[in-house]
Amino acid sequence: MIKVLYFAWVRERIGVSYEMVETKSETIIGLVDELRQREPRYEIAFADLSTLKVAVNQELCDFDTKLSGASEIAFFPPMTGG
Amino acid sequence: MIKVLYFAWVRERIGVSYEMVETKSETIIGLVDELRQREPRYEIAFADLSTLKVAVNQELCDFDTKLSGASEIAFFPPMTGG
Amino acid sequence: MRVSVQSNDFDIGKELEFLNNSGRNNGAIVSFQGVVRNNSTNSLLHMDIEQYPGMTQNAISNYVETAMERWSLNDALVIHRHGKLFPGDRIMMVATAAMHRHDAFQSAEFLMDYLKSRAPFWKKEVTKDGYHWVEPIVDDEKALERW
Amino acid sequence: MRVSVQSNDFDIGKELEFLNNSGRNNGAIVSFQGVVRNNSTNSLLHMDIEQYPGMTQNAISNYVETAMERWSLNDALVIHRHGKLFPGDRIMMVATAAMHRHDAFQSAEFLMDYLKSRAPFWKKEVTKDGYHWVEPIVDDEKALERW
Repeated sequence: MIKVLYFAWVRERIGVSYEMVETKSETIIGLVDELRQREPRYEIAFADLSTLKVAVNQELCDFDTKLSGASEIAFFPPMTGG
Repeated sequence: MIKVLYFAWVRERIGVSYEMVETKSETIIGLVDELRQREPRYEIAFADLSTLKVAVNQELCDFDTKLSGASEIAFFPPMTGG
Repeated sequence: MRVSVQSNDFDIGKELEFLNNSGRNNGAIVSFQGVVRNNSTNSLLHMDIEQYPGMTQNAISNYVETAMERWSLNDALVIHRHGKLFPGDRIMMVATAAMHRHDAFQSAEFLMDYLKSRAPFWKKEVTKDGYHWVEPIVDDEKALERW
Repeated sequence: MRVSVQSNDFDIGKELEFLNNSGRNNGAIVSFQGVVRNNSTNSLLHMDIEQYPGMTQNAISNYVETAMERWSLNDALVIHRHGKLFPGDRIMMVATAAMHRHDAFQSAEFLMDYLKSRAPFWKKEVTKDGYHWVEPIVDDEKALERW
């Protein structure tokens, strides 16, 4: 089980701020494809990955990063801090 | 009569912070040459013009600037503000 | 160094005083203060700043450590607020203390560029007609290229 | 804009508060604070800062006006002290307020570079063995070339 978090409009489109996910995927992009096939709200949230960022264990990474060792994954739009 | 001011080590070498000077020179460099011939303390203060700056009427300028219209001239080393 | 992610306001004067009195031979202290601007139609009611709580503190600390390694700094400070903020409110501050001004300026700009695009905060602008998430600015992403 | 040449200390927190509350739509406020550093042998008793009283205010005002024309600034402030200052004392501050951080940072750096080499101040360092006039730094003069 991996904890998956969503922030900003990703959280709004998916409707929860986090959830526990069981996955057989080996990479983040595989997990995204699994989620997309679950329900339309995921399909909508993950429609365009170029507008999204992802962090594994609270560190920014790429969508082709492997899931081994991942206990927490977060999806969110580009940051707008400062 | 022109008011001539000296700052920092120029003031210390010449021994006064300002004085009124009567000059026939047409340029600042001419005035400097006049002063140099007056007394050794001026010769020492003006020994190396590359280490000096000059302002006419409180604006920085070059040593070949004309004196017409000048009511106040100041000689000083490079500034070290900030 | 100190990094604080907080909802309450801060006193930039006290923070700068504290930084200057931290006992090093500071010659230059640079600060940046971000303030909530109104939008182009002056209709902003307030802003909501969302964060990723587990990640924010660590991510910012990493950028501050990078800055302290890359420039000759005596100390550095980042405070970033989250939650509901009104036009004119302080959002965040960065301060850097160094012997020389170049290090203080460069590191403060570096930290700002990274905080803008790499610290996990998201700004929502609320008006009477609804709200929208602030779009990232292309120039902010480009600004990272110079470091 | 405001330019003040003074012997007394200033409160950077109050100055930044005042700048931010000056009624414009500020998004970014950058400040620089110069502090009296000790010398390399830690023997500095105090510093004496001499100025050219008639010229200082006007010269600084001209540089501030140039900055306000060159960058998109809402406001700018320069305070520079003269007289006897001790290690750790604040010497001067620059603050710039703008909608965007790039303008605030660039103009503050510009003002600092000009204040260092073009504002009529001269620093004297006093130790128990005597005193010497601070030499201008070649890099400070070079720093002007980028503007």
